[in-house]
Amino acid sequence: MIYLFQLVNGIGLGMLYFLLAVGLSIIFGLLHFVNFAHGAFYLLGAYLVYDMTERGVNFWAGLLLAPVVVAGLAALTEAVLLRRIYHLPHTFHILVTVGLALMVQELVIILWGPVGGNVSPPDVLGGVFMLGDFIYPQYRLFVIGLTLVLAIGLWWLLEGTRLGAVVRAGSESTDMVSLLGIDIVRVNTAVFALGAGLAGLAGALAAPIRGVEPFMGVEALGIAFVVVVIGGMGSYTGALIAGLLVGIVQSVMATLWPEGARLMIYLGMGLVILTMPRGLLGRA
Amino acid sequence: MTAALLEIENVHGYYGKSHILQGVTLEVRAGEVVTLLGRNGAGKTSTLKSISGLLSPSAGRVRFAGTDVTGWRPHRIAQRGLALVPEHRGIFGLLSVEENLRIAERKGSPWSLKDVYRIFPRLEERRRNGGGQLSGGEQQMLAIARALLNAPKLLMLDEPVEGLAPVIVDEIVDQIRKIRATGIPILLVEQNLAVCTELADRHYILELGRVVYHGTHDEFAADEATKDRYLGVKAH
Amino acid sequence: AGEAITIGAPLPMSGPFAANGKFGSMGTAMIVEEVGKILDRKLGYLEIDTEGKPATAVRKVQEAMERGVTMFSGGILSSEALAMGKEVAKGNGVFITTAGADEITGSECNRATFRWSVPTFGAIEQTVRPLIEQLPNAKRWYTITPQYVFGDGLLNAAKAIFKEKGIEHVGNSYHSLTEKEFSGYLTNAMAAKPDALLILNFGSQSSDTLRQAVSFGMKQRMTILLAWASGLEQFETLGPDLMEGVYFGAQYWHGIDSPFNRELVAKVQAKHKMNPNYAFASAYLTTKLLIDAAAKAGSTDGPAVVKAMEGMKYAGLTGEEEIRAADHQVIKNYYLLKGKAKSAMKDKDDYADIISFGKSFQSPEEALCKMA
Amino acid sequence: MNRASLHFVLAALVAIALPLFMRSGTLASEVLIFAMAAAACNLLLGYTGLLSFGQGIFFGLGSYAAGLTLLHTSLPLGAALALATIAGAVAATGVGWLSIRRQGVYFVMLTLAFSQFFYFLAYTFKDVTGGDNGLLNIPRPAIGPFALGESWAYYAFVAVLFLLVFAALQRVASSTFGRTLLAIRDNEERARAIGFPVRLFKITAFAVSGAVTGLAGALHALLIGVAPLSSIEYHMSESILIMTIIGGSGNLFASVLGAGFYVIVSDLLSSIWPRWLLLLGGLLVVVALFMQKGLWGLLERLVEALQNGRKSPVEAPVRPESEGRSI
Amino acid sequence: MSTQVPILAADNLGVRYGSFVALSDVTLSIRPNTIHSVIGPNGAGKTTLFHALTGRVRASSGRISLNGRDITHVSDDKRVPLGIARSFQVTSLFQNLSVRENLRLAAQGRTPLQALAPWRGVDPRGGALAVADEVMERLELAHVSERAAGELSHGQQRRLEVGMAVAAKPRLILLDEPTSGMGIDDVEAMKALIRDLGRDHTVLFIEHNMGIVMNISDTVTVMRAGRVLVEGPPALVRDDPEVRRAYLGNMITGDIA
Ligand SMILES: Nc1ncnc2c1ncn2[C@@H]1O[C@H](COP(=O)(O)OP(=O)(O)OP(=O)(O)O)[C@@H](O)[C@H]1O
Ligand SMILES: Nc1ncnc2c1ncn2[C@@H]1O[C@H](COP(=O)(O)OP(=O)(O)OP(=O)(O)O)[C@@H](O)[C@H]1O
Ligand SMILES: [Mg+2]
Ligand SMILES: [Mg+2]
Repeated sequence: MIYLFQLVNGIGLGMLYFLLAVGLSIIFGLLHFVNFAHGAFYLLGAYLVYDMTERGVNFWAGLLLAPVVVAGLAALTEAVLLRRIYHLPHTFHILVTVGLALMVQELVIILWGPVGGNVSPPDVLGGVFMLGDFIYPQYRLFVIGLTLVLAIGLWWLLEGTRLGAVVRAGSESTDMVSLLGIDIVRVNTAVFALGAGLAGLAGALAAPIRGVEPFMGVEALGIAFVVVVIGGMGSYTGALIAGLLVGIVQSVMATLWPEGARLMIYLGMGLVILTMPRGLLGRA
Repeated sequence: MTAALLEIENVHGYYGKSHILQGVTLEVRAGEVVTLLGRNGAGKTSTLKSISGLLSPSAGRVRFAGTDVTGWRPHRIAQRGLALVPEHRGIFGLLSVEENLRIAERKGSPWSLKDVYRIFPRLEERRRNGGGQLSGGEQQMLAIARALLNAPKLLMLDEPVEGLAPVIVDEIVDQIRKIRATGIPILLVEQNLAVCTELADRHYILELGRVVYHGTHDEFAADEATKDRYLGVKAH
Repeated sequence: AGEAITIGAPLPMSGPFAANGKFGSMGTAMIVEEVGKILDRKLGYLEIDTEGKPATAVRKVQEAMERGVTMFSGGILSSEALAMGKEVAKGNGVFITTAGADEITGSECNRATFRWSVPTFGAIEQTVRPLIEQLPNAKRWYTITPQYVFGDGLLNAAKAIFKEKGIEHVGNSYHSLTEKEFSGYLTNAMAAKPDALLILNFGSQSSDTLRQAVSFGMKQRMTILLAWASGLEQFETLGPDLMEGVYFGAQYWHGIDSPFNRELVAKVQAKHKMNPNYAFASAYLTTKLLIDAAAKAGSTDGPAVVKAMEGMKYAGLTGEEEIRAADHQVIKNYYLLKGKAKSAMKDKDDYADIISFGKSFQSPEEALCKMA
Repeated sequence: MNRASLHFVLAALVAIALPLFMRSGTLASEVLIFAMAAAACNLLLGYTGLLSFGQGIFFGLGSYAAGLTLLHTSLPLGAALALATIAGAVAATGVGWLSIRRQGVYFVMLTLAFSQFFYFLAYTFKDVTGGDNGLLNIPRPAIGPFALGESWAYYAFVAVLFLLVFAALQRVASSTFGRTLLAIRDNEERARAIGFPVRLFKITAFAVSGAVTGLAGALHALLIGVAPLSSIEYHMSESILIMTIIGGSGNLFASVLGAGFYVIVSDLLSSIWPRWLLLLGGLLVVVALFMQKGLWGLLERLVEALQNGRKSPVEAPVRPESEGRSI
Repeated sequence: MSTQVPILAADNLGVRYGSFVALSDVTLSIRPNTIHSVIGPNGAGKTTLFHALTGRVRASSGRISLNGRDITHVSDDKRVPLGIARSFQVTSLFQNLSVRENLRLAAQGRTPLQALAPWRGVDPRGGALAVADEVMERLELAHVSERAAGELSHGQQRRLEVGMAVAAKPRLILLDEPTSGMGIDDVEAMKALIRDLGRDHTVLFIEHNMGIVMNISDTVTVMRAGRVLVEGPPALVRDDPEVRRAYLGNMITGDIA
């Protein structure tokens, strides 16, 4: 019985992980860009919601606005900074984005203080859902539902539209895409903003669950990497499956062998890479 | 005589500090096939790159259809209708054959996906394959097909028959002829003199980044001395 | 007047514990400024950013000692405090900390190191025991514990009381120090149907646990005790909605009714327009102890100051406090607080009421301190 | 003077200059210790093209190995260092052997996963490693007649080891082995096609790198008297990597520059502003944007500018091709 | 002559990429010191055949033997010391290393374990460097010896590509379209080179330039759709109607002199 509860709980966690990781996966797999600043966008999303609700803005408005602002900031960063380094080796991607992540984190501390805070879920979702022995926060149920809808929309965008193909092409040769008359530079910006916006949304959604504090970005980055690597870089479906997998494993392990939960996840990730060269579903 | 569609005038280009193009001047007029010949390393590819915007000329002008496009970003030049099939073909390995074609599709192209499949049936057979899994010749076909879908007003082909089987060479030469017949001029870089002879109206020969010879097809055909001097073709 | 006397304040100014570092530094600054001068020499302090890493902490303390600093007050994380204590001992200095690990005045105790905060044993004795007495119907307890020495210290102390009081310990969830997601453990806890949930982790982890427990509706179904809360700075992030009805254990609370504390609160209100929190107040006090001891010893020499501190009795933040000579542990009160509703708060910091307090300590032998 | 000996002289100059400019032997020792770790990282990054996030594993294991040896046995200092070196090499061989099965980003992620794995291992086996508290009380015994207790005395010891290690790494880099690594970095497929057992070469590079990193970790544990858990954390790997990149991955001396810069600047910044990480972050961005060859590249440009200032700046045009084209 | 042990023999060789059968039932026998060419339409599986023979892709069925020794399961790098070297259709060089270093490495590849000792320096008078210099002379690359391979023009890179195979001093050399991308004069020179190589090596090469194939090959194997269509001396192959239809066409390329 308890495993059933843990399963549901794991799915809830997993959907959030998916949302967090899928942006990284897109940026990673399609732009070939290693983005260690992904956690920073998650952090910003959470803090923006926190800030707005503290100022009395409606939570729903905050939830809508925060990812948009994050996406805008990401687009700006991409245009000013990142597009200059796409062509460089991964090392420089890591250097720049680690630097950016540090800067964002410290800016958050400067703006909102080092202690962090609490975001209350909207009143309609403040309670718990009960079914016999099964008790689950309504807000978490809402998150599962919302991410599901988003997942479908995203899938269509990436696999069903020409944009998806263009971006994949651009990841191989920007020159060649330009030669076909496509302004790859703008496409890249859009994709980067989309990925970052998703992270911002994940942060905004997570804020009422786990509060906000300046170091939540680093932690989120770790999880996102695990999910992306297990799922396979650039694979949308992979991110979904891996997100759920990690969520469920983490949740079930909490009952089975709590001490080893983390160890298991990294061990699992290592095993997946070793046995499946490109993660579960990665393309290249 | 029709006005030149593409004019390049005294173009200079550098890779880092090496001065590769040292004042190239040439033109392509409507409806003609012009070849650019020269030894390895003469600067043929670099010339095409400077026309398409991949290599920004440090001096000189590139004019296309009456517009000065010097220093434009490649996608804007391409949108004007200048299509380049590069020597390394630029196939997207992560995309399937069909996706490679689809992203090149542009309104106003006289060729449709159906047309190119008719021209290159091999591509249709392998349309679900990843671009990276094609044989060399298949890749070349795909690259040309893609350029056709991109609504070209002028086609630049960099060694299009390199590595192709003779039957395919025939086929491609045929297709190039057909393309010319539609009125689309072609700037062709080719090492294969036979192909050039089949197709070209005029020839330029490049050496050390400069045009050292220019002549019509007939003049060139008769000029064994030039062939020998610049291309090392001995009359057997 | 000779050369200035400098007190080292090795604190995590950056990194995840930066908040504590910031307030700690303010506390030290305040007392140093207040005293101004001892032994006819100007008093100053040196803020040392440990970055929360033992390696950096030790290196920088080493450097400070090379520059002639002998007295140190700081060290918030157990790992950095332990490492610095060793280093200061090597350099014949004196070090007082508020870190939590029992080893500091236990198995790893040494001549140079003092600790103001109550170890795990006292924290549990002064929270779990009174709560059990208050809630005779809470017979089933569940615990959530971070898996390392500190967590085990708390857990063992709690288990001892459970056993003694005939309480059923219906389960425990261990988790790692990097865990942030507790829903899995909470699901376990709920399945065990306890009457009380004892949260034994600290800092942001305890906040996360509590926050998530509340979202699962656990507050309505059981009593929740967070045995090792950091006080005001933590309460500010939690807010009254989460805190209402929850019990907290604390080393310090600005509402403590002691002369010294009332005075401090007034001073801090005047100067910083805020109430002192734990990091602030404890840094203020521990630095003051060093200063007083140096004045008493008439020297800043490490061993002399140590000697002066050993056995010192003084009116402290929590009332009468005493530095036990045998293991350098300060004997002081630990507090059980209860969060109150927003509507009941008299001012913005009035998050909780003191329910009970008292002093419980193991003997130095029980704590395994063998001082060289 | 050829390039290698020039770089060695520069490294020696750094070792001599540090005491002149620094107040503390501790910080100076730390610079050289991280210089070793960064140079070892560079052997993987710059020469083999392997972006390893696992250097912290070897560093941490070196710390633990030296600490455990000195705490629990009566073996001399030399033996403790040797054991740490071996521990680093063995772990690196294992991690390398598994990680190099994958390439590109997956390789990076594998090393990252290993670094997490070892971290949790060290965290879990607290009876051996001291867990979160770290391994305390590590002594710093004398080496023969030389006592190392005093910080400058220890610095001298570290400096001698540093120069030995640096020379050894230089030798490795310029050997046929090192040049083969460069080839592998450039085009692995081709390297295999012309007959090189690429994996064997990569694992060997890992082992050498791990050995040196392990030694550095041991020296660091001796420096601070603790083998803390943070030495085996992911952040240690990250720091070593950043030092290497900041220095520039072209040659080994660049890593010395990178380590020195990173250690000293971090120390400086953190003493002036608690939010110093903001500045560090900015610095990383600037390096990636404007100094892609790292500090070494900057130095080269400076020297070049100085020389050009003296000479006339006109460059002879490079003729792209020459005549004579039959095979 | 035909009773000689073949230097390389493939027996019912098959290769699949996933479910796609790129090669099936290819049986091939290369006699020592001959020049053997492989032709066929694009996508016929010629390069795949080379990949299988050199060990770059695993054969899914069949057997490969070198001088009678079964090497089907020997990895690609271990086949080099046994005397097989190749060039690639798609140029694959050490782009950032100098031309000389490229060739030195290729020469070193025959004794790769010597390079594994981290303390051993590059012997300036050593064999590998001498071979590199010799190959550069032979391929007229000496004047660009210190240039990075990536900075060479396409044609120069193609020549270096062939040089890489030559530098390994193999007994059997496999060249995948050695003249593609070469200037007209270079094609002639390459023809001479291959003929030359045929004297002291065995050459197996893929080519679309019939001028070379028909003039210098001892044997021509024509492939189509992953199978061998015809094999025989040039004259026989040229006149085969099936080959004409499937591959040769009108042959405007490469006049057969
Ligand atoms: N990316 C580059 N960096 C530096 N030099 C280059 C680069 N690309 C080409 N070159 C040099 O520029 C010159 C001209 O090269 P280009 O590729 O234009 O020649 P090409 O005429 O197309 O030759 P080929 O027939 O071999 O393709 C050559 O000497 C070549 O070495
Ligand atoms: N990695 C791969 N995965 C799947 N299919 C592949 C792969 N490599 C090649 N192919 C397919 O195998 C077939 C044979 O390819 P191969 O490269 O051997 O042809 P080829 O005879 O060398 O042609 P060309 O003369 O054009 O180079 C082609 O149809 C190609 O699409
Ligand atoms: Mg070219
Ligand atoms: Mg081929």
